[in-house]
Amino acid sequence: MLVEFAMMHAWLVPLLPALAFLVIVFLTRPFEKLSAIIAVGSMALACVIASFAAYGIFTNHEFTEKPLVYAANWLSLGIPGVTDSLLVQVGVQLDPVSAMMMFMVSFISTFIFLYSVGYMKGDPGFSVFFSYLSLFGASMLLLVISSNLLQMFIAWELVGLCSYLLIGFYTHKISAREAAKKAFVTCRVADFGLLLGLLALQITFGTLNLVELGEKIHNFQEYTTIGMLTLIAVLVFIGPIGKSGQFPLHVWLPDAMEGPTPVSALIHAATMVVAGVYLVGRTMFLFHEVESAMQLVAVTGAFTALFAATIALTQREIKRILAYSTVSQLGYMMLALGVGSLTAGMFHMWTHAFFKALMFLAAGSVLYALHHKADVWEMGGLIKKMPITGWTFVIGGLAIAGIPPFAGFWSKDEILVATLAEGHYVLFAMAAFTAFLTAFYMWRMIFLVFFGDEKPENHPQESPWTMTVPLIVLAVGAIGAGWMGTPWNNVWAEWIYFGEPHHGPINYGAMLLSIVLAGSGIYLAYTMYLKDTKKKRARKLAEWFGPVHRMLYNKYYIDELYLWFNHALVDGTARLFYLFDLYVVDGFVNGIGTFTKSSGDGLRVFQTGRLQNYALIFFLGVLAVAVLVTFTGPSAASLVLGGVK
Amino acid sequence: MDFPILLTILLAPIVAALVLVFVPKEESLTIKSVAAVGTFVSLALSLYAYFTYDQSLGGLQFAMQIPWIQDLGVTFFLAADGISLPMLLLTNLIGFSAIFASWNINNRPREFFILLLLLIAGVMGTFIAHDLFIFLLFYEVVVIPIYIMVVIWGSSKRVTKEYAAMKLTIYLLIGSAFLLVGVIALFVKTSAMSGVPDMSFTGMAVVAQQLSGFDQIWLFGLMLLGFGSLISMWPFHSWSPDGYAGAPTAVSMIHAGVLKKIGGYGLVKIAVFMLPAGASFWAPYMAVLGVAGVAYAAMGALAQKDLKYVVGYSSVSHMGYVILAVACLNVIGLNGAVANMFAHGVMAALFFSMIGFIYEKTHTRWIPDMGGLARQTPRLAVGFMMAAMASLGLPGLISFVPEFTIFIGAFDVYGGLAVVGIAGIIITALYVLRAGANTLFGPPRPEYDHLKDIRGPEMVPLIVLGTVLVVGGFLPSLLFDMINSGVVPLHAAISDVLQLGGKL
Amino acid sequence: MTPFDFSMPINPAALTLEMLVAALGLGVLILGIISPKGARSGLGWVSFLGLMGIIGVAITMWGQSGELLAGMYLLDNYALFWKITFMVAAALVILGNMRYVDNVGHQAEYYSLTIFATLGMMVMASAGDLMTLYLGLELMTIAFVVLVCLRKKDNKSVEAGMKYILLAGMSSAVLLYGLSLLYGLTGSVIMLDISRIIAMQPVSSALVLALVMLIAGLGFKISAVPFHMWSPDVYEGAPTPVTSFLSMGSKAASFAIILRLFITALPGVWENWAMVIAILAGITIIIGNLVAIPQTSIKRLLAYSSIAQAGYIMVGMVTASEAGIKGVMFYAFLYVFATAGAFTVAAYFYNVTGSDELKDYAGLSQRSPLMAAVMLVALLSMAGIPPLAGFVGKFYLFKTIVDGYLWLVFIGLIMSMVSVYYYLRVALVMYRDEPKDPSPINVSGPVTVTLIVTMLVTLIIGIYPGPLSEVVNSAAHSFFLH
Amino acid sequence: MLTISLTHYVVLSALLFSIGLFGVLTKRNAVAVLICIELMLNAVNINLVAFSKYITPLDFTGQIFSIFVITVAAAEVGVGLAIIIAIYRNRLNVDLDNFNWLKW
Repeated sequence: MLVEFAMMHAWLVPLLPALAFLVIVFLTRPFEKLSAIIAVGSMALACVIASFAAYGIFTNHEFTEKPLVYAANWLSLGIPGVTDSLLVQVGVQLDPVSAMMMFMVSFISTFIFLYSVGYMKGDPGFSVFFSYLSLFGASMLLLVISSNLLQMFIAWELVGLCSYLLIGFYTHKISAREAAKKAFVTCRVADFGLLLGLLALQITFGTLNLVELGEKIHNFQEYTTIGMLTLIAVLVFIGPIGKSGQFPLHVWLPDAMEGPTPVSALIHAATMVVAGVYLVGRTMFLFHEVESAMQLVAVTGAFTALFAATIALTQREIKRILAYSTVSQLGYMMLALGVGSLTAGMFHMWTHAFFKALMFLAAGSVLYALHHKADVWEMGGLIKKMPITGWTFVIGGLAIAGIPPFAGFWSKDEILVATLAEGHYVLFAMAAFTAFLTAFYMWRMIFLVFFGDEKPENHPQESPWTMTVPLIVLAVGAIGAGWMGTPWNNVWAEWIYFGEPHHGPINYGAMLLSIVLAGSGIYLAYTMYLKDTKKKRARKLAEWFGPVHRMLYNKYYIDELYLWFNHALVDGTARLFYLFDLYVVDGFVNGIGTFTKSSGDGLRVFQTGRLQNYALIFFLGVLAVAVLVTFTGPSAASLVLGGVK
Repeated sequence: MDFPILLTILLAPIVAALVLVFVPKEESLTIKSVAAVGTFVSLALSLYAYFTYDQSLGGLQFAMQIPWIQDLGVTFFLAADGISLPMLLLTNLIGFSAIFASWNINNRPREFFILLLLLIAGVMGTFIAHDLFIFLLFYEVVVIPIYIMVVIWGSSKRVTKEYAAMKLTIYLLIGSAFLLVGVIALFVKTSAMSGVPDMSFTGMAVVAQQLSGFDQIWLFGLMLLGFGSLISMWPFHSWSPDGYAGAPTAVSMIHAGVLKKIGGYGLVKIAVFMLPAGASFWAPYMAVLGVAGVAYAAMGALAQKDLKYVVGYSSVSHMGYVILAVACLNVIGLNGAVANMFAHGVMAALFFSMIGFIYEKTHTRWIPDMGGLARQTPRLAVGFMMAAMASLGLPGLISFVPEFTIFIGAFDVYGGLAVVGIAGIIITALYVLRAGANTLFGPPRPEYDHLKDIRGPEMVPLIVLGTVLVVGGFLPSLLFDMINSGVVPLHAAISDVLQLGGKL
Repeated sequence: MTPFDFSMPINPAALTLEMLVAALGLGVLILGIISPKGARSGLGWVSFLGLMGIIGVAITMWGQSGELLAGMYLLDNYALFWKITFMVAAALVILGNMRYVDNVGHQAEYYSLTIFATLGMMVMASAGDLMTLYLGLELMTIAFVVLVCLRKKDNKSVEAGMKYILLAGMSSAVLLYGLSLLYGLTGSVIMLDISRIIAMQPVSSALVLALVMLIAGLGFKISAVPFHMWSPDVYEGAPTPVTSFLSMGSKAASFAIILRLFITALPGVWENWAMVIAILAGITIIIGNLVAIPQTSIKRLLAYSSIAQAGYIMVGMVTASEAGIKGVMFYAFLYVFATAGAFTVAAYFYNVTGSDELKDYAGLSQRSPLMAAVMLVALLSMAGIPPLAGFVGKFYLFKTIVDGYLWLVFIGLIMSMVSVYYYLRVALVMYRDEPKDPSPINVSGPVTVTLIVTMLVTLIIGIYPGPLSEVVNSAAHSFFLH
Repeated sequence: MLTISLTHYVVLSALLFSIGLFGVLTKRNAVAVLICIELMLNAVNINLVAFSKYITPLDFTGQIFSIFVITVAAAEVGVGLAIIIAIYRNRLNVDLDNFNWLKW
């Protein structure tokens, strides 16, 4: 009964945090404790409803084929039959994918909210921070359960706004302000592409509802050509490139670390950045029809994964390494979707959310303990003083590297198998190498931070319970999240699939390969960063590959390229336009003004004041009138002189 | 309707202005409260009219017609339909908050509020007048109060306020001169054709639509010149940035918020409705000019350092969208145009009121001189950010849905051109965020520590306009159903000529 | 050609108005001589009340029509409307400037001459033939010349008078030459006969020369551009009330006879003079407005603005249609009130501060809000800003020429918006600047009445022109009944 | 023997008119200008009387008209001379060229 209620009233899930936002902003702003309770409480309640709804969806089977959709008219223009018309609806669509996402987002948000109670204690904008977090939760959940693309786009932008506010939360830091602006503008550029895609969809197919769109695109020949559909698909894919930090538009994500750590954990690891992957998953019916679009998604994913992993090798800040690892893992998910396996993509998203959120929170507690000192090389041996943070971070490390019992292994293996099954050998090689790199740079960080000899100047001690409890819960998730999708009893595949569920043969070879890669990555990191305490080999390597190292450290200089583009081209043309406007358009207008004024002065001089001049002008006038009359009238004289009629 | 609701809405501010004449100069508080009551009465009544308007019936309601000039066929015809009611509501909303936005005016407050009330009444008149002569009467009555207000209470930053006032007035008057020529020619031709001189919109439109194609083209051209210069269409926009920068807060609020919309309203309700063949001839040029306006002004705004200039250019850019939408000549486009006018009105008014407060407190509008105001004046920062976010078309606030509708209409009719227009949202995001972030965020400056945040009466613009921004964003049907009920009959009236005229 | 028989009955009723005004004029003159020096100011009230009485009589005569001496003297609604306009103008000028005239002295001469000038105008209004036309014209002009140099001691006034008499003399010579040619060609002086005869014979070059001379002579009177050189100097030199009456009365009366002459006598050659008048009107509007921009003295500015207004009124003549006449008469009527308002303010300001310079008008809105408001309303009505009468007037005028002369409509409307520039510069000085000596100017009784009357009439005609346009319609209609 | 017809009178009148006009334009003395104006008016009188004789011999309209013109001319001269005397009293010369206080 409760399940029935939850399923039919899923719109409560986003509404609760939204109400919390309003309550905090208007009522309980001065009382920090109260607003924290309201925020965490509302998200927890949302998570309960979400879990009941998810349980309802997963248990009875008929929802996997036909999603549960209920919607209301939001905007209707024109008369459908008679004139050109537009009908936009607002509604909820529950199927296994959205149910899973709804549960995941609310579950992880609840614990991150709890964590940030401890982390943000004493910050002047404490309740404002929680209002932003609840607003973010609300818009993310709205995005997840929306039944049409326009509603998803609205939530998409609201989530972008919240990330802008949260990244720029430390308003007094100029770097935070610039990072927030960079994030918003980059997402805005991506949204421009997505908006064009949506417009094209609305105009060609007349609707944006996911279910109708799915049927219409299935036989798209009636509506449009394959070329147009490819263009639409590419345009729609631009949105996720921006939001999920894929290759050309990934620049904002590492800078987004300026925000407080729970923000990075929640938004830039678990939920928001995954929205892009979710959108591609949701519009899989569109990408499935267009082979080249799938190819593009796969290639972008694989390349981003490798590209980000290479940068992560050389980074020094703890959060920056995690940021690049998120970009890389997102690349993996895109690759999975690109090769057509919705199951693998979603599964990796599910597991990644747990262990990446865990690692960010752990990194947060490290920063909390070391009073925001972020450089990895200045830390060491923290595991003795901070056992819980240490060991949960190690579990996360194992999970992301892909060691068997942990979650990361199963989902990454699922992706490798899927890529292999589709016969993309090049992509498979890139994915495999990235797996090795991931293991290496992750464990390089772990050894530098938690093992080895302690640095005398920092004296860490364990964070309070509000921070460690979420760590433990997420650690359990990082371990257990993968078990539902093990190749042997693949429960996950039954629930989330595109088209029909397929159970390929269990590919032990791939499993073995990925274990070997992960192990060698960890061992290499162990030898370089833990065994030889003075890290001689690492430094020698850095000198040999000097220029390569510097290039990787500076993120292939892409940031500088964009900055140059922004300042030189955009601001330059803006200045040009403004000067053009100032001197040409305005000049013309002022010109007319001064012309009339000066002609007034000119004509004024005729008024000499002498009577004879007036009489003279009088008679010149008479002559002029005589000429005019002859030429403009049909009089005899004009006939003689051939005047104009 | 027995109780002449429209007349009372129109006369409330005028009565308040007359009362103010007898209030002594010194008591500025009583002056302001009388003005506030005046505008509040018309705001309440227009809200009442908005919600009791029967959308299913459509057409002209609350009509009131008094024969005025027999031989010109002019009747004092006040009525409201789906397009004019939102505009009327917009005028009252902005008028009401403009009174509170100028709460700290202390030099010659009585003249200021008398002129402001006359200005509000004049603008309201244009939206509810359904007779071309009376429309022109109100359309130009507004120009002189604005001139006097800018000249006395304006501010001379880049250009002297006298230059700005004179440029604003003469530019719009020259535009209206072209419009007047068009109206006179239209009147002469229609009364010659139908024998009976009739100046009411509907009466004249029936005859005007039968005019020859060539006549409709050059008549529409003239009207486009007149209304175009008021809505700051691309080549005729150079008055708008200077005008707003020179004007006091209340004037720039009303001017950007509502006066520009008279141009758009005129285009839709008069030019397109009466001269459809002309409209379909000019539509492609209008679209090009509209998009040029969007990109050009957005780029211009990017290079600005003065807050009011940024918003001035941004309003030119937003009006470019409206022109593009009107150029689509389809139901979705027209709906989008009117809705975007309403949305931009609310947004621009909030933006100008916030900038006005910033200017009052910090005495500067130069972005490089400011920074970190969010710490010192949080409520002001919230208002500023809401206006900024609305202006870049963030969903959840009022201006996203109209812009989305315009994009759909324009994309359908002018594919490639519309893409350039839509790219405008990126540049808008750039300049809005740069203006917003550089003034509000970043390290707080010590010299602004003494600033008091907006409180009491100064909060009214934020509350009134803010709620409209948010409610309009989440429940667009509130606005769109009304506009749709006005646009569909209008489009039906001209659609046969459009099909016949085709793309000429 | 019908010989002139003297036995024709003269019904004196047609001349009642003229006789009354003549009697009033003589009465004022005699009273002036009899009454002692101190009581001279009462003369103003005598002439004002007398005029108001005669206006009453004129209103009762509305609707009567008839002619005297075989068409030499026409009486119809058209003439009556003009006569009422002239008398209203005279009354306003007298009422508004009593204080000014008391300062100047010579009240008797001033009031009697003003009334005689009005008499001249009324004769012109109902002139049916060339002789009466010329007589009325000269009576008005000579009366004005003496009025212009009323302040014998002030060089400017005398210089203006001298310029006016010489140039007016020359222009009336030119006009006469044209009239004589017209008489020579048609053999008759009665306008109705002239139009019949011209219709019969082809257009000879002598007739064209006569037409040119007429245009020049009458153009001088209404200060159309090539012939306008005299008016700025005379307007500036003359005492302000005289300038006011000159710009209102003389111009309106000249338009009365131009309409009579060109539309009753010369419709046959309409094609000849229509385009010329249109071109002259266009040039007058352009130059009148442009040269007004750099002016610094309020009187010279109003002089040039009144030249521009003449240009607008000429637009009504172009189509020689009933609507055209209606436009001219409507605009002339509202123009009277606007000019009366503006000049009364200027006169009273000169009276108090002794200066006509614009910069001395600084802060007038704070010193006397009523004067500033009336000046603003008057100027904006001349510019044609809607709520004021000018807008409706211009609408009627330009409505007539839209079909054939669209370029003139553009010139007219754009130039009237350019005129807003220099009108608003006056408003700028009055409203924005701080006054040099902030002592409030208290306006005496009769002047306030005139100011309020002019402002109210301009506003009412602007907002609700219905009734006035009905009256003017019937007046214009009666024009063609002969 | 040469018979005097209407054209002779009209030509005479035109000549007289032009002479008067030339005098008005060039003479510097105010009184001289006034006289030249009278010349122009008399030219018109010739015209009127000639037309009355040749074109409408039966009635005297032209001649009546010329009588009116003469009387008006007389009035004009009276007023004109009075003004010139007034100017002379103020400025002690009647040279038209230096009466240019009212200008621009």
